[in-house]
Amino acid sequence: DEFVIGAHMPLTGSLARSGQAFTEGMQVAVKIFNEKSPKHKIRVEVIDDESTPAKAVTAVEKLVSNGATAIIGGYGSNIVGPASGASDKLGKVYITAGAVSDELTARGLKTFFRINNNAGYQRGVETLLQELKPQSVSIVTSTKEAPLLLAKGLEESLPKSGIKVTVHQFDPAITDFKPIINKVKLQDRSDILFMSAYENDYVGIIRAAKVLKPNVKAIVGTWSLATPKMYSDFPDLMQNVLGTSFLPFPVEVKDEEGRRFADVYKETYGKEIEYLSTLSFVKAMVLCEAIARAADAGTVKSGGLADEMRKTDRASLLGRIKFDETGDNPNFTLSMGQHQNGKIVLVSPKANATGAITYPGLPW
Amino acid sequence: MFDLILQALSSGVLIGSVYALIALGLALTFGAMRIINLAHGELVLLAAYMAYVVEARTGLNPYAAIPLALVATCVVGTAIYFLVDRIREHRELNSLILTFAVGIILTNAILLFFASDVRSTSSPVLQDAVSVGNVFAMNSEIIAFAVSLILMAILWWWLKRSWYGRAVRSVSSNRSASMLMGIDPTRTEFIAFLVASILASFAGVALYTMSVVQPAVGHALTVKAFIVTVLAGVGSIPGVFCAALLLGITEALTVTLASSALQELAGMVLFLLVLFFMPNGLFGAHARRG
Amino acid sequence: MLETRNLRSGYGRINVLWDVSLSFPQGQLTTIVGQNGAGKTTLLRALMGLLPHEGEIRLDGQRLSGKTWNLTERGLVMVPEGRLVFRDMTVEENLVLGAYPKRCRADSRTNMERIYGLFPRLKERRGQLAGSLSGGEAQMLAMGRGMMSSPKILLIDEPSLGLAPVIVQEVFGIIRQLKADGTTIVLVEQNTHMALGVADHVHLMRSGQVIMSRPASEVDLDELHDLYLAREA
Amino acid sequence: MLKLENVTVRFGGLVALKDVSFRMGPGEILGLVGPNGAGKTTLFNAISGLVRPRGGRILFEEQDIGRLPLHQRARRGLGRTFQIPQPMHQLTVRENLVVAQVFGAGRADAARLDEILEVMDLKSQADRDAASGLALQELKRLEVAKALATNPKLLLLDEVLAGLESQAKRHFMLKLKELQARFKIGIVIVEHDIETISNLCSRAVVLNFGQVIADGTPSEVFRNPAVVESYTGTAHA
Amino acid sequence: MRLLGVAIFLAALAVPFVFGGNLYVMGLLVSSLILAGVALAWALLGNLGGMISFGHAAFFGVGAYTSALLAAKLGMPVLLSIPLGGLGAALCSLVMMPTLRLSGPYFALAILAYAQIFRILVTEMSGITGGSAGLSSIPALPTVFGIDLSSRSGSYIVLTLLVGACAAVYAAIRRSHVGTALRAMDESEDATRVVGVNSVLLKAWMLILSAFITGLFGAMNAHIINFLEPDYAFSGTWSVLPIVAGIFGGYRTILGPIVGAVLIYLFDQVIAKSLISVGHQILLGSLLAAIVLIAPNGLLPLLGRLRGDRHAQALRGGRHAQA
Ligand SMILES: Nc1ncnc2c1ncn2[C@@H]1O[C@H](COP(=O)(O)OP(=O)(O)OP(=O)(O)O)[C@@H](O)[C@H]1O
Ligand SMILES: Nc1ncnc2c1ncn2[C@@H]1O[C@H](COP(=O)(O)OP(=O)(O)OP(=O)(O)O)[C@@H](O)[C@H]1O
Ligand SMILES: [Mg+2]
Ligand SMILES: [Mg+2]
Repeated sequence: DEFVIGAHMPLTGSLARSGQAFTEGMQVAVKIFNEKSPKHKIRVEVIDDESTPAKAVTAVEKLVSNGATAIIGGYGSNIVGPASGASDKLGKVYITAGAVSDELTARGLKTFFRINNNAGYQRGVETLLQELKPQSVSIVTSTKEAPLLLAKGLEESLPKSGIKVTVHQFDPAITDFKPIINKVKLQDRSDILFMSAYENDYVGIIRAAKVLKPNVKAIVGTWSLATPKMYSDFPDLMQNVLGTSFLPFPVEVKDEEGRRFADVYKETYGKEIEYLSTLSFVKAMVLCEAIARAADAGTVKSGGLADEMRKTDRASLLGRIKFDETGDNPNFTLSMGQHQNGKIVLVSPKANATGAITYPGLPW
Repeated sequence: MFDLILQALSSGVLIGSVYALIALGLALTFGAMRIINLAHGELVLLAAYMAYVVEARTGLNPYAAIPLALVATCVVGTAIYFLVDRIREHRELNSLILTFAVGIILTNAILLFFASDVRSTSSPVLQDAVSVGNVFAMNSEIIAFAVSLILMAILWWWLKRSWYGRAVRSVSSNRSASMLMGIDPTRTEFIAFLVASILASFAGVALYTMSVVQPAVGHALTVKAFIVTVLAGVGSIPGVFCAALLLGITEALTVTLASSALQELAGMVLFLLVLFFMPNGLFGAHARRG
Repeated sequence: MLETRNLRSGYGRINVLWDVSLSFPQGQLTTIVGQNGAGKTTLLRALMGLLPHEGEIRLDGQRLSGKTWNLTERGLVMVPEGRLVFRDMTVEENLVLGAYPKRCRADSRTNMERIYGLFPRLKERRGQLAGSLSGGEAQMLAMGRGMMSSPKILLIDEPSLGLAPVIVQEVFGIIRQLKADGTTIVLVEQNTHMALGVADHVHLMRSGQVIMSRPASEVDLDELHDLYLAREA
Repeated sequence: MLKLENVTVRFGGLVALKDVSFRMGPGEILGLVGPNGAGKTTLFNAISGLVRPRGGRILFEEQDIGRLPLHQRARRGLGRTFQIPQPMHQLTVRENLVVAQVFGAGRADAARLDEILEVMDLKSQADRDAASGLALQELKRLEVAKALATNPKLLLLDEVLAGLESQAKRHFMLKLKELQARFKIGIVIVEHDIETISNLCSRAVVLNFGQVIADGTPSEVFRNPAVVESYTGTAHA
Repeated sequence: MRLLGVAIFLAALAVPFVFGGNLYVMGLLVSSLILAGVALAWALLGNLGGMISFGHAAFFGVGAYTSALLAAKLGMPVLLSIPLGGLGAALCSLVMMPTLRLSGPYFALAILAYAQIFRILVTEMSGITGGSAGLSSIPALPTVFGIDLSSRSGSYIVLTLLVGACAAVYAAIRRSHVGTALRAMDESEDATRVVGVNSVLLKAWMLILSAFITGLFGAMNAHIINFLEPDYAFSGTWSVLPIVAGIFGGYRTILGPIVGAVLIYLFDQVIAKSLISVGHQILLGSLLAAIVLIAPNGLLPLLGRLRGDRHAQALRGGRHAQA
């Protein structure tokens, strides 16, 4: 029998970049699932939510009225919030990998699941910083929701480990970062420049840093930074830059699933897997498996899917996935990778490290 | 502190000169035809993507893309012009919708062709720093600054002194009177549009070398350019330059002296203040009489 | 020689000119008179290609394409009624634009000095925006601008409108001079007294038609006014 | 009813009006003449509020109106026309008048409106598409009609007669006299035709370079050598 | 025209009885009606006030935040907070009064600048507004007389009534002398003022009214999707789409913006999206370009002309270029 999963993704608009990567990871997951599952087949129906909440809500309603069994959410807490609310009203399971706000899980929705959260990112960055033991950190953060959340969290937690923190917020419209970096250079004189932002901002910030050469020891960022793509697009900006990552590059995945994912992905899209597609792959896989289990138990129609989701407990490329009462995945942790001559080496936490960190290490 | 402010001023001037470059084409079509080309930002973006194509495919310096960018923007600019020229009623308002529509089409076409990845030059030479004392800038910024100045001077001369330039201004002032002077308004407007497209291509390549582009930024570019144009006052080239620098410097100083999150706010407040105290922009003269 | 044959023209759905056939002989001054709304201005606009028309307009036997700017290039120039100046450009820029046709660009400096000589007021106001000129000053500007291109045929619409009596005298002096220089002139004027003083030919229009054409020497002012009045007839 | 005291207007460095003073009584028809650029239109603009004088006072019915906004001056009974007609383009002729009547005079009065249309010869045009399709002379008549519709006590007419064929001009002049007599409207009229001023006005004020150079009956004024030299060129009786 | 309006209104009220069960369709209609309301308010300002605004997002956002905060933080009943949202937008239009001195693109951009300023202020005042993280769990519309207004059909009915009411107010103003005077001011402001019209005051009222209506719909939207964040509430979409809808439908008519908004939204979301999944707006762009070229006065006047409608012709009486 065939099940339909509905997905709303920001294929156009400000989040289009993330939407595309998400869609790719998800498609690969479904493809792999269908290959190995003889009984149940899954089909995804994707609707562009145009990076806006109202259209995401409409998309969810349309997907459900088209017979979707469950919904895979797009990107951004602002959009996932209302969309998952709508999905809950319709009694459909909703899973996302692109919304980290704590408010989402505080709503007490029974159908809402996510595999990553702000706490995980924060932990990842904290671990690295505790290992590096800098005296001071300058945080340059976009005023967008997720980056700001992370920055605020770090601003609170890092001083507890004796690290001095200065935060510089910037409006996403800004393109010239030299004045900010100059403040880091002349006023903060920090050991580490931490960026909580998105790709276009990273490029601008690192470029400004490369021009002004502040006396920092490392440049650290978060999502979508330690990716092979960033290195191939901007080779002379990325050397030694650190960012969150799950997999080293070239991919050395130990487990079968990871290898298969990398292969199919490369085959389908002609490129290496990326941070966002990995997240999306895992969430889609988890959902597919839960659907299969519920189908076996015959409880898909009677609302058993949410229970099956809650029973999920498996290892994945992202580590262990097990949802708590609120639908969150408290085990979500990640590693920090460093660009080293076109490779991405996992350097933190120590346990996962695939190589030694270059520290101090800068792109210039 | 002094160093900070100095750096902010220089950054402001450099970024301002690019704002000016982006705004010039818009100011020209606005001044010449009273038509606000809402697709101007997309035209600039198109040129930037041409630079990307050339750099990524051939490994050449992005400036080598200027001929290709010229062709692309002029072709699209021509198409826009002929569409606008077909509007028969309420030209000012309808051209707004028409060019907006073209902007949507271009944005989405770029999205389809180039996906939504962030693009910018990877050439190390262009990103290298030059410094004067404690003030730093990228090579590409200096080049863009120079190009901007040169183009502005040429354009200023062209509008003020050449017969075509005079024709452009007269058509915008009074279409039928200009016909009586022996000016073909359609041709004149077309030329103005072409020149605007040429300016857009330079602006696009400059943008690609010093900043990042994404399909969605076209609209923001238009708005920025438009704000500069209005700040300047209709049809004033020196006005565009001053307004753009003023905006750039205000933004940079806000980041340095206050919070970077307020940069956008400061620009807008500046814009409103200028408008309230000089309702026709910094350099706009306007005859009103009973 | 400029001539029209069965010319019809008007505004949108409204037709104003009905089968106007006229000729304006080389080097002579033809005046067109008629009551308000007779269609005199409309005729000039149609001649200049500013309005769509049916019928023929010929210049030296050649049919005109109707593109205003080509006509100007060929020496057909109009001084429009109603102060059609470039309001947001200066007086001097307005004058310079008058010399736009290629054939007269070289002479624009000398022409401008000549016009400043004729209208000293314009010289005083050379840097002022034309939109802020007084009504009479704008009228002078329109006249001066028309002369900038040394036209072969000059169509003038109500040159005395809004001018002080002294200036009216001067303007007619200028018109006389232009005629003496060999310019073909078509003059539309309400001040029939002045117009008859300079004209070679007179055409009277009423309701979009030419109802009388005569050499000026055969026209008597009183008779003309009687014909004007015949509107109720 | 109207009294100007040392009204001065400048545009940048240019002094367009300098210490202009005169007064006029109710129901008077005053001719305002002078060479081109003498400042006649500027004076109208100052009285009706379009330009702000640098100095001097403008008294209308004994009250200083120099600081009032445009629309309040209109409501107090100041009507004016524009030398270059400025109809309300979007509206039909009738709607033009309705607006003037409702906002200027304070109430709609269809009968009076019809009367104005009749007087100004605009009946046949009244409900045509939009005022922008009128010829120049029709627009000028519309200017006067609009001003009349505001129920003015004082009417400022800027070259409304220029460009009229002589018969029509005579006709128009009769109408003005009739209006003035019937509604007791004071009229200030700018006109370059000496004959017209002589026939129509009981008094004339001559401006030159922004200053009053003569004030008196038309025949006096037009004999004044300063006026002859700067304005008329030849002496008129 | 008026009959047509009433007929459309009645037909619109009947829609839930047909499609009420289909959440997707009703959701689309609800969104398109929100847009229709804003488009109507925009056109009111553009047509009557003669002011083309590029920044109605300012009013939309302020209306939304005012109502949402009043309801969520102060516990005010939603049906009360929504009009107060409109009032909030109207109040914030008061600080825009200096813009009335500006005209054309100067005005348009000044309003846009205000929209940006408000967006940034709301982002920065995170103590009250939740900053960029936004507000979630905004109270939904209540149940009145047994009708659950928060259901899709309920919201739809409320919105239809609201749009209808606003259109009626608009029509009443346009018919009045004030409406004629406002129409007159377009391009002939001095001429209008010298006949005794206080143009600044009238324009100010139009700005306030337009802001109020926009705020009202912003507030409705907030309570319908129960979520707000600055980027969304002040999104350029709320400035641009109403313009597009207004001009598409015919912004000098009352029905035009409403019909335009519904058609454009449905076309983009239903037809275009099903044809092209990424970049479906290409079709929207092409449609817009086509309508401007084919029907420069918008769709409704075009239809009117096809039927030989006299009213539409009067609207068409554009200014001929005066040679
Ligand atoms: N822009 C216009 N749109 C529509 N009709 C017009 C327009 N201009 C003029 N008309 C009409 O055309 C007719 C002729 O007008 P025209 O201006 O040619 O008269 P004229 O002989 O020049 O009069 P005058 O002596 O007053 O200048 C008039 O009946 C007028 O109503
Ligand atoms: N806004 C302005 N800026 C500069 N100069 C101006 C302005 N308005 C008027 N002027 C000048 O002031 C002088 C007086 O102009 P005004 O229009 O009052 O003259 P007028 O007496 O009405 O002349 P006409 O009989 O030609 O209409 C003119 O020389 C004119 O050029
Ligand atoms: Mg005429
Ligand atoms: Mg005057």
